[in-house]
Amino acid sequence: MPYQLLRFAFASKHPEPRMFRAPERLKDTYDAVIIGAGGHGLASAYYLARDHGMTNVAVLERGYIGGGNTGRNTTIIRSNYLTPEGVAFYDQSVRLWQDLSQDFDLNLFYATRGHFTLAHTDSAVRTMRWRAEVNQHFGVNSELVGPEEVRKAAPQIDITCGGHAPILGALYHAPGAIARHDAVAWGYGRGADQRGVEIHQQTEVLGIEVQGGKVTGVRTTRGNISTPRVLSAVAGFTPRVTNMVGLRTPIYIHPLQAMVTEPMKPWLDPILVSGSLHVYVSQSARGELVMGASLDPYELHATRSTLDFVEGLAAHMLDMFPFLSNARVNRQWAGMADMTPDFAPIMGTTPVEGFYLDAGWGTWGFKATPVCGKTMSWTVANGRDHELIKGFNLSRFERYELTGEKGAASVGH
Amino acid sequence: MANMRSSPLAHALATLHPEWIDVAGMPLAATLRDDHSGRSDKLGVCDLSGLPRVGVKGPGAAAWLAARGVPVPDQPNTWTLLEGGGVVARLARTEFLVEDGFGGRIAARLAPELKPGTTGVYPVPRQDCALALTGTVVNELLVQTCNVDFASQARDACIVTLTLMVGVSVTVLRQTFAGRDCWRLWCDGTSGPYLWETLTGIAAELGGGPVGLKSAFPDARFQNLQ
Amino acid sequence: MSSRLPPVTGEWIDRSRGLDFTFDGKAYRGWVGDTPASALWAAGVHVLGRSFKYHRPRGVLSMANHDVNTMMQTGARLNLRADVEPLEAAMALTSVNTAGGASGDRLRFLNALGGFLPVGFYYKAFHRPKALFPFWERVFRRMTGLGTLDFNAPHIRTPKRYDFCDVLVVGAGPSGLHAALAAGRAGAKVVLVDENARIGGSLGYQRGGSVEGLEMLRDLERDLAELPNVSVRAATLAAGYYADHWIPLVDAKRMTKLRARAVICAGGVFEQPAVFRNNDVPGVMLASAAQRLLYRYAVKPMDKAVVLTANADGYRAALDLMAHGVAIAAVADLRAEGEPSALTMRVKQVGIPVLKGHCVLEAEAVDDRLVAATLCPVSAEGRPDTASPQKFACDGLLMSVGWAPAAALLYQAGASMRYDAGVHQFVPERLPEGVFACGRVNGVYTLDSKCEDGERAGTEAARLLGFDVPARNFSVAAERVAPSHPWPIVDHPAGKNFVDFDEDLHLRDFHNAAQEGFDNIELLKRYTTVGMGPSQGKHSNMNAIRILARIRGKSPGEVGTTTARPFFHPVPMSHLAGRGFNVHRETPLHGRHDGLGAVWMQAGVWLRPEYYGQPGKRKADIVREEARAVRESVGIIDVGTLGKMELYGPDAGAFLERVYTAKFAGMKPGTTRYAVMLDESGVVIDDGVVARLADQHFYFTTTTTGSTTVYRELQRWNAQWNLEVGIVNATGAFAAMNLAGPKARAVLRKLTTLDLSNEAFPYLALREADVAGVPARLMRVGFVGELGYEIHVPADRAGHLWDALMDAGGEYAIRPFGVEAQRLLRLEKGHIIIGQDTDGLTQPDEAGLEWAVKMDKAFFVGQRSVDIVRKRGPRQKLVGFELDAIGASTAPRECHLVVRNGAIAGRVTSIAWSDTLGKHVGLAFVAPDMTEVGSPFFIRADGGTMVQARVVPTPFYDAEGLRQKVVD
Amino acid sequence: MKILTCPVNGPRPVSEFAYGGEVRPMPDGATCSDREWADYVFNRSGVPGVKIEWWYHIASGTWFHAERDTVTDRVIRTWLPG
Repeated sequence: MPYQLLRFAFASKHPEPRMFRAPERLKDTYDAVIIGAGGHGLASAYYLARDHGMTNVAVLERGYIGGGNTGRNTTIIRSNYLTPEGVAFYDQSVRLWQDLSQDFDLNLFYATRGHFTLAHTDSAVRTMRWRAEVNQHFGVNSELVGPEEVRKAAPQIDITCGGHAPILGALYHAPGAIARHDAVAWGYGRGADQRGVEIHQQTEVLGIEVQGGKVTGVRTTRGNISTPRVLSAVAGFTPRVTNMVGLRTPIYIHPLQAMVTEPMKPWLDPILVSGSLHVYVSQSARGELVMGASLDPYELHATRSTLDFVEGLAAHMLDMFPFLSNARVNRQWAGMADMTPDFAPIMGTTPVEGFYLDAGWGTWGFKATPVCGKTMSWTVANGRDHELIKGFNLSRFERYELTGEKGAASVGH
Repeated sequence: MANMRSSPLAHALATLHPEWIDVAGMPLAATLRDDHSGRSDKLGVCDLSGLPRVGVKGPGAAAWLAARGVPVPDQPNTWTLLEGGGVVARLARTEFLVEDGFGGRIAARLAPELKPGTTGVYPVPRQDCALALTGTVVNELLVQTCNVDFASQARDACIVTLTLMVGVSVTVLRQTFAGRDCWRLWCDGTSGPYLWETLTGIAAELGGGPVGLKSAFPDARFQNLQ
Repeated sequence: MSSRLPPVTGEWIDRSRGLDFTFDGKAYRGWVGDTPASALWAAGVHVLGRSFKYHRPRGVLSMANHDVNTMMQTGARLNLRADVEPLEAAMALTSVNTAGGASGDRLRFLNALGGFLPVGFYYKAFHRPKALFPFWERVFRRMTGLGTLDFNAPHIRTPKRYDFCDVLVVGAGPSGLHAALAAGRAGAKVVLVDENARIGGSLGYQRGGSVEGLEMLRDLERDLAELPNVSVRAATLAAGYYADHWIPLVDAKRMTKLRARAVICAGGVFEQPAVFRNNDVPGVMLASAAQRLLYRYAVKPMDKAVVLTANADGYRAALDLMAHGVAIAAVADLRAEGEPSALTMRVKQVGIPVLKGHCVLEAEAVDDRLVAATLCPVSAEGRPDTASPQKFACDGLLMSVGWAPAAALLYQAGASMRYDAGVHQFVPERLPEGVFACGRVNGVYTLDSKCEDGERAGTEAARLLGFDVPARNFSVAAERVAPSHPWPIVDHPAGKNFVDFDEDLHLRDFHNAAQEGFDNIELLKRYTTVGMGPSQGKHSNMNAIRILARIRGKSPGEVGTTTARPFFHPVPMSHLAGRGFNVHRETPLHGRHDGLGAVWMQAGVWLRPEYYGQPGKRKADIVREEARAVRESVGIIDVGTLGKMELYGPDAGAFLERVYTAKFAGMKPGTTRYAVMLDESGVVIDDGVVARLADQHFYFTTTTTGSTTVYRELQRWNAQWNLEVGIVNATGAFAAMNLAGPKARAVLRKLTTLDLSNEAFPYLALREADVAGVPARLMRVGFVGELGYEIHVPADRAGHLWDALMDAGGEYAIRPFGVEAQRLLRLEKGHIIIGQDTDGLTQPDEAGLEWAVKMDKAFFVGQRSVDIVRKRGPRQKLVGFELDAIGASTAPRECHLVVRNGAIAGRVTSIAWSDTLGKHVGLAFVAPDMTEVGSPFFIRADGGTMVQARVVPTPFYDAEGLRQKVVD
Repeated sequence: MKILTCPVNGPRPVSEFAYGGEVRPMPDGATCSDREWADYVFNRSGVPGVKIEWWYHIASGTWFHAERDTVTDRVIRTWLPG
């Protein structure tokens, strides 16, 4: 038994302090205001305080810590993207992830499981090779493997997928991992809080003051604040916030759903993704199969569930794993995904001075949490885009210089 | 011209040991080896793809048909009976499907008249997989394959339904065809084999299956089609 | 020792049909109608499972589908709920998540380690040293998880079905039955479902020693049976509520997707446990569980019971127990004033001590079975007075302290709920249109009121739907006494007073979590995992809310509830998946290809021959042979999967000019033209050939995968432009085959009277003629780089034509060729494939399609964007290349990268070995400054080998284009 | 499952339809600036609220307009364009 647990048994009172304070009121002025206490917002706050010494920071959250997409995603972490910009960025993220539990002294259950993106058509095989080549070019551990490798990692899989979508190969990404999503927000939140950042839950932003093209303050349900810097890290709520500063973006919101089975004894180690079958699946430490599919087909700013989602996903799961017929789906849920035309995020400075955007995370925001915090905090502190996110600036659209991640993210994960 | 045409289901039917009958130049199954008596009364799926058929769309389509004595349904998604047991189905607003029954020659007559060139009257080539569903448990087959409440449709309303059935776009209506109450189904011929395989598979579970023309329509006279 | 009672009126078991089964290896016998739990309880087995974290023994808790600690497995069926799953013959049940069975579980030592494992302990350890975490993760994974999968279990395909009704009533207790009756009598088509094996709800088991309820049930059943428009479905779960009254009904066999016009939720309530030390030991159960054991399964739940209560239901349960020979040691009522009704007298009359204002301080177990309960006075605030506890020997303890609404469907429907302090329960505050609630879920408990409330809901639903029912004033009286206690919770310094049995959370865990800052309901849930176990909080959420409310000094209403997401109970994947339909399309030549040994590949929804297999021959060799046949003699390929569109009308030419980049208005009938389609951002999305048949009649093709979306978008454009055109998607109506090779003309000549001479029918021309008696559209095309005729005919005559062509080609050894050979042939010719040689961002100039883009038109889709992008210049260019060295082993493959000075400078989009040319040729994207013909570049092949290539002009083969124009 | 009412085919489950995005007027390419054109091509009004959208009934090939609240998913009305 680890020594860390001993103190629990021998303490008369639970020996743990609050992870985050609950400040009673907002201050009048902050050096920076971060909207959204999800993983991205809290990571940005954490690194602002830790790396840039900016501690007079408020994180404003209309709900509760980690209650948005941070707590709703399927927790897959990988860096096998398609574009040089994407690969370099996510590679940095994975490196940060790997030490995060120790950095926080909080166990995030970061578990390296290996990640297979299955190819069922020869054009998918080509795309996988493309990704593997780009990945290897940047030193990311990623390779195109044959169906036998898939079978080795997941011996139970029906390699023909019910006879109508045989697996021809896969992109194998050994560092692919999963983690306990909520704890990521708590870890960043605790770290930021300890360094002086204020986290205000149940505090909704009503408006952002802009004067002469510069951000000057924020109006909230709990009062007004003056600040020269606002970072929006609100995923599915991005259009509402950009609208407050009159900024137009390509972001559109579609729900992304997920579902989970009852727990079962461990059998599936790797993370499997199939673009053709619209499935991604991993088995959590609790033994549940955590599964997702593709985006919902139309715009909706709500997290309702649909039955056709579970029906379709279950059918495809049984194509891959017919023996799951008796396994039961326990729960389904949804998040609001902020999509972009090129499936790459929108990050960094904007035409409004002092207004920074961390958005367009679509279906892949969780895996970017640490590097977003790193790069956005640098950007906010320095007033210009961090090197790693230059390719993701909002201005790329009017320049027609899109970042082509579409091929890598067609299924979301 | 004899037997130059083949049904979208020709390949599937050939495996069922059919006795063929010529329907307007297309061999259809008159009988199938395993089509035991009574199957079509329980639940039969019958290929009618060979019936003469013509499609027309465009703002002038209704007038064009009317001018040729075809009874044009006045409401979108309704149908009227055509002389000789066929149907005129109005698909959505300005598109029509005209199909002869076993005793009719109207669609066959219209086809050569329908040439491109008239503004507002546009030929729609019809190469359907056309089916008839017969028997007492048809509704069970429908509710297992389609999210439309067919059972509640009033018969005298002559409704045409354009919907999806097991993922395929279909046109559905209920008629008395060749003396038999049945549900008629049309889909693109290239989706036909999949639809056929799916429907006959479910039908078999429900005590029915594929049937030949002679068991589906015992009262029909086929000779004038040959 | 059996505790099965003599026959009990209304019991669900069939004593004429015995069932033999085993549990953890020991043999038992039950009856049809039993559940594993009832049969085992009857057989004197009380440890039915182990808890998730501490591996504590657990027995019956609810008998109502919340007893997730007693999940069992038989064969491939895992995680069966032993409290409700119908018992079957020969079940070989084992308890899930134990080491060595429920009673001998070797992991029970974990119970003693509870102190080391407080809430969230796993966040606080195991990550240091980092290298050890994978080990710990494996340990965790082994410890968690419940049932075990059988990888040989078959793929179960269950037929799903759709159903439609006017009013769905969920829950067939007294209120639901009355609702169904009222709606049914109004003429509505009603479906009444209940998840229990039989209908009746509380009428069947909450009897209070009387048969009145049972008689009412019989009457209601009879009344309903008289209504043909009411369908009553027991053992059917309404698993969730989805938009517009769309409800999955799950039974043992299948899922029925029901579309209702109105939904009445009469799902009742879940009985809630009291929280006290050792409230989980076998023998402690909800009062309703004991009543279910009694009346459904005729099982005597215990010999001697203590009843802990805070409502009238506890007294009724005591009477029920007594009526079946259970001794009642004591009734402890949490309320200082006790039960105001006559029930108190009835209990006291038989000599049972009633201790008002008392709680259970702790329960005591010996050998995993309850032996005694310690009672003591409790203050109004819930503080126990431990000065003089009284201990009662007992082997059963009933908890009857309150209820929580089974409101999941209401939440999913978007209802808002409020906390009603009159009943100490959340009740609906605002219901969405068409959604109704009645009975206990609505805070209505008194039997007469429940019936009235049900009738009200049924009537209102029918009226909403327009059924002719007179309006009536319903008066549903408010409950005079709260059926739930606001604080059925007793602290104990030694803990083990469980709030969540799924997750082994006891009271202290909640205080500790709040202390760490997880003090709103959502964070509390996520940190403690309360309500996240398989029973989804049915017995734990309400107490969690009460605890948090007290910690925060708020009311439960202010604390609020968490979202209740589908499913209400877990649903098997097989039921959700159904049969699993896999839509595909086949060209009319499918059967022919099959007969020729086609090896199929998927192309979107289509199946296409990749090549025609021959025994003993390798794919690569066959593909080369197929290609050679085309180059040297004649081949034929089915291209019927191409999208095919008819376009009619006076504005047809103008329409095409708007959707494609080229010009068409001036095209002469009888000619064809290559056409490229862009999206609004200027990206190449499709290509094809446009043919003009007549002034007002065009016929054009799209890519195989693009046909559906292209047709759809064309329709949309025209819905905006309102040009006078008619568009027909004729993809399936026409079959198409490409007859190609130097002998193509010779073959065709045998079958048509059309003048095929180069002058009469030149390259890129279109002709209409009969071929083999079939009316056909013929286009002189050159995709594969030889003399070629693409022949389009009505689909029903495709087989006839194919046979005729194969016949006619016999003397030239005509060979059908597949997609793979076609890809090679077109590559030799330098023709691109949209989607392979372009990607989601490719502009026409980058793909070498400048020539096909006519900027001097007024408008075409994407034009303005091309204009903008041209100012910037292309980011990459597609070029033809050949490899300097010949050697298939090191040859790059498609999507290998072009590398310059260590940086990515492009990628290979197509590459193949060409027998004809005797070298590897390919297409690659390269940087714009690397396009000069003859300039070398490097491709990184497998294993990092750098392979030198050289830019060459395309076409690689027959650059002058003489082959496709060949004159015999 | 959500029900959508096609102006021609009546109320049908949403699975019978394809979504076509918000109805957006195209600027005149001849007179607008590059930036205005790029704004039209890429940017969307992602703010939730009542929007007029394109929807397509697959089986009948019918495009129509729907006024829909993108927060509640309530469809206020549907009609044929033009």
